[in-house]
Amino acid sequence: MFLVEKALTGSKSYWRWMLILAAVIATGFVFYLRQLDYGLGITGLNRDVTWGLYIAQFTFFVGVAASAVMVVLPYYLHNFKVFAKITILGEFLAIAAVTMCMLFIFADMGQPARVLNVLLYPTLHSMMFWDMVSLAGYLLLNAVIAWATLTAERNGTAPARWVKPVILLSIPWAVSIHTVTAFLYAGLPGRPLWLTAVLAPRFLASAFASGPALLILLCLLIARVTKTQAPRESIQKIAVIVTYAMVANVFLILMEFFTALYSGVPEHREPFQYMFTGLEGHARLTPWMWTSVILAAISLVLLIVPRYRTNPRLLPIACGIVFVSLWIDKGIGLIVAGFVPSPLGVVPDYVPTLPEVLIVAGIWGVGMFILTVFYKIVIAIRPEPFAGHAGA
Amino acid sequence: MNLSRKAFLRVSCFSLLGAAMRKTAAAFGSTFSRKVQWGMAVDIRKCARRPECTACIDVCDQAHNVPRVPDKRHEVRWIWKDTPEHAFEGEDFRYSSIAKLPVMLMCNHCDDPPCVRVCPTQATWKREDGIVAMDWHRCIGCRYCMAACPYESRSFNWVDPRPYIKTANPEFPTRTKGVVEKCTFCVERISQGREPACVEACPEKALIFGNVMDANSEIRRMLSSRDHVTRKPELGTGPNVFYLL
Amino acid sequence: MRDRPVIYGGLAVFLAVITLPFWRGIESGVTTKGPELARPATARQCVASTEFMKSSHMLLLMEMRDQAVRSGDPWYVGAGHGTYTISLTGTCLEQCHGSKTEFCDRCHDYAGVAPGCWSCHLDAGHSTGSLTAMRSSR
Amino acid sequence: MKRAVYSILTVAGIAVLAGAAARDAAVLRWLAVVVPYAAFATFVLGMSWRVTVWSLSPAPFRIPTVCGQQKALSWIKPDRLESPPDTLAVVGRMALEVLLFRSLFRNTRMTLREGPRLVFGENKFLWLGAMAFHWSLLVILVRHLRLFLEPLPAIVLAAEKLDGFFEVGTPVFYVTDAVVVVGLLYLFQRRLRDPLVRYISLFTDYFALALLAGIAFSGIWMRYFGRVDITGIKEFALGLATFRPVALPAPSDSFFVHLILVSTLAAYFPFSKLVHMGGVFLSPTRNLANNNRARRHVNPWNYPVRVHTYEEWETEFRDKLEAAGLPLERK
Repeated sequence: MFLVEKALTGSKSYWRWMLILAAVIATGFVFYLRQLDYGLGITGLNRDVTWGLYIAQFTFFVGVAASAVMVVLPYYLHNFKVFAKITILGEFLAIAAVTMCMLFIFADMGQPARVLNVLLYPTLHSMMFWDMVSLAGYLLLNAVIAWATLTAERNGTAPARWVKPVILLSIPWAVSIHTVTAFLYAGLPGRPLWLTAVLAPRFLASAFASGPALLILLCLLIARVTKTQAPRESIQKIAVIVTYAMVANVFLILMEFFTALYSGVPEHREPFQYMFTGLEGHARLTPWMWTSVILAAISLVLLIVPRYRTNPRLLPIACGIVFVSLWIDKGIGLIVAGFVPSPLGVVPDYVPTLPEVLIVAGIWGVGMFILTVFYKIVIAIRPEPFAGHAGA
Repeated sequence: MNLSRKAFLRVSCFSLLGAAMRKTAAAFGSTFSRKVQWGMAVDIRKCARRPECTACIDVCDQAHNVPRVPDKRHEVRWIWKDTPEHAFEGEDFRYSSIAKLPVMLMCNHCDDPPCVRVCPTQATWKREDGIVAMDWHRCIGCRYCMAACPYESRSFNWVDPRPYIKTANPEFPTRTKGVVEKCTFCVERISQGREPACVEACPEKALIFGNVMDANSEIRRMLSSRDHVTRKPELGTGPNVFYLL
Repeated sequence: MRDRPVIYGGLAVFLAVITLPFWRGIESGVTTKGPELARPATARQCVASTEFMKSSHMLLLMEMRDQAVRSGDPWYVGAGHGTYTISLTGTCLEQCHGSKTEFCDRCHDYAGVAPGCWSCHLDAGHSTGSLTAMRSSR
Repeated sequence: MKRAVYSILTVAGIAVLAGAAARDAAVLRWLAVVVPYAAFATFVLGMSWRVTVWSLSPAPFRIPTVCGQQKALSWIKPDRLESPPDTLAVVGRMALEVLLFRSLFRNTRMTLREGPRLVFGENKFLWLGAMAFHWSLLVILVRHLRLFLEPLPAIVLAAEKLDGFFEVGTPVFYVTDAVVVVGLLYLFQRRLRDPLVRYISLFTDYFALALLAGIAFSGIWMRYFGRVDITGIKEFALGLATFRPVALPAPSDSFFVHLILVSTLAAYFPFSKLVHMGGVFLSPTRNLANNNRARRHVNPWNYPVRVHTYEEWETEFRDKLEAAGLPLERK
């Protein structure tokens, strides 16, 4: 069922890594208990910036989760055989990411004990209800798919016939999770930065760049750590996906820039001003946002020029840059700047506190822990597929 | 299983449709189907006669056990004073005679409140009498309503509020940490046929409370005789707090 | 053979654990007298029978809560056709049962339950006292 | 199938009888005291008797079922938990077994696939169901101590608080209440669904599950639907514990049903498969160190064998051996 025993044996360094993760998780948990006792006042959030690092990280990782579709779709819809062996990695990445998303939401709640109220009083006009439905559904879909295909593979049998339709369902579902997550923000009056129809497409574009970029990094990491290699061709194909998605993402952001800046409507312009030049002397995000922009520009050069993209030394750098750039853009900038200036025209400040950062780190730890366990299982079950086409 | 799923889908489709239809209807001006919609008119000039007066704020905070948190970032407020620049963000009152006058701000008890639309648990909802009410027993503290409210009328209890309540009013509960709160137009007083505490407390009678659906009410007479504005009407929320110029 | 001391030791530990209520009861001199409740502040007619209140007061409170908060109707008609203003502090405590510590807490502590009511609702007897102290009492 | 139905009917019968008995106040008063005492005494004496009998049974040989590398030469890495060489490792293996149901975790399932091909796959659902059920039951037991102890120890309050973390309904909903029911239902249907398991399932297999489910359902009914006077019940429980029984609180049919079902379980426990609670500690395949090759184990009740060594024999026949010219060990 879970093939867990594969994760219970490992080298010294494997156990050391898991121990480090466990320590990070434990630290985060201890600080979460403090937050539970003291209240969300322990974070840097305040009456003007009511959502911060937790929700921003949530948003970013919904994207990472949705990105699994970028390997599933070519394989199942276009019978793109190269991805045969790495779809499972994408699905497990999705499971880990969705789990992180749920933990981020949980960490952000003022009354976590009442979380079941969302189910007890289902409110169909609330996007948060639909986001919960789509995330939980996506987690379930990916868990079922990954389990069914992996068990079948381990047993040397073909997956059951019902698996294929479930996989096909997971494709639009992946799109839906990020669309609904964008709707969380895009439907709010009085938050001009988010009040844009392009938010959902932008979310998808950035997701399909950051998620596959992470997948490439993970594949390369696996190759480094375990001597099992994903076929080079598949990695190159994902790199192409990352390229197109990143181009689309940057294009959409430029559209936003144009609309906001050329129109000059203050409420649309000001959040961008806050992000990139600072507003009324508040410029905490500026260095971050410029870093993101510069990294995005570098990544475009590295990705678009085929010579660089196919260079095995440059590709991981490009992917890392894409990931960091989008992480800053979506995992910090977009959510925080949405609250600046406040509806009353006040320019508030938000700086995450240490407990907040450690809780976030703990959730990252959970995600990495889950991912390590899953990837360990995959590699234990089939060491050969990665090695198989290494020459290509 | 199959059937209930279908039924579920049907229900959800219809309710989405219903919501959409209600919105469309609202767009064509048929919001006024309500018999009662409590509203408030704030006479800015009368209020400004006593620039230092905080009677309404004090009585509200006392009546509802609103904590006075010294840390501005964690402030909780139901009714508060701000500049026209902030109160009417997007409007230009720079050269107006009210440019420097204080403005009392509170929940607008909108016709189509975004906070109600987004709340995932119906912890906040619009009552029959138009008041945007809150159920603090049900609030999960997700703060979605705070992101949705274009007036910053909602406050979150970032910490336990009790240490910041000097003399508590036992008639009214305090809140616990982790829930959102806001002005409720004193539902507890309205049910007893009384006016909101702030209205009663104002020494200048600058706050006029009443049913805006009733053409003969004092507030309607006031609104029909005086120029007035609402906050951010362009967002379509339909505020029911009016500012008499 | 040589394991017998271990086996009997284990058995003894097991027996000691499962007879915990007996010897703990004897040791702490526990009595079967339950908590004593303060008499209602102003003994009038009751909102429901004692029997019902003992087992189901929480349901009644929830019903009242939903009626007052969600339907906006603050009057509750009790079993004796008396009408009550729905207010945990004002009516339940002040008018009928006195104080939280003398009434609610007695049974709740005895039964080991800690309902969250008091993180918001105030104890009439402590309304002007230190709220922080009240919070930490339970 | 028949056996499953009978088991449910038996539990239902006990419950109905208890409910009927509760109609008569005098009978109720009497039974509510006698039955729990009798059941508890049966439980205590029965368990002691079972363990004593086990302790007297001879266990001469080491038969550790191992599935890991035995401790051998220094350069071969031993698997201490799977093949424990000493007491400490045995304690570790026991802990894994008792706390995490290690042997169930290893379950596999054979299926015949197209081909025909026999496939061994893992099957962890039994493990999962067992874990869900047993751990919930433990938390529920600890929680129930709130009715037997005064003043309450912190661990009971903590269990209560943690179990009721989610604020749903009033009295607050316990997560373990749901988990234990799900676990039991899974374990029950597992016996029915699989023809092989169904074939080897006896009445007692179903009965134990049905009885536990009956207890869970009656408890859930009592807490969330039927409603009882909890302080009255605590007074009653403390009365039993201090040997000064008091009367049950007024309407207590549902509590009485719960009480009788629990008493049935307690009395039935030592004489059923449920004694695995104690038995697991005494399973020789789990609790013996695998040190057969390192140490010599002598059967402790071997009778003294008269030994006639070669030396003695040589001395006895020395003359004849010498005469025959045969070589001697000792000159």
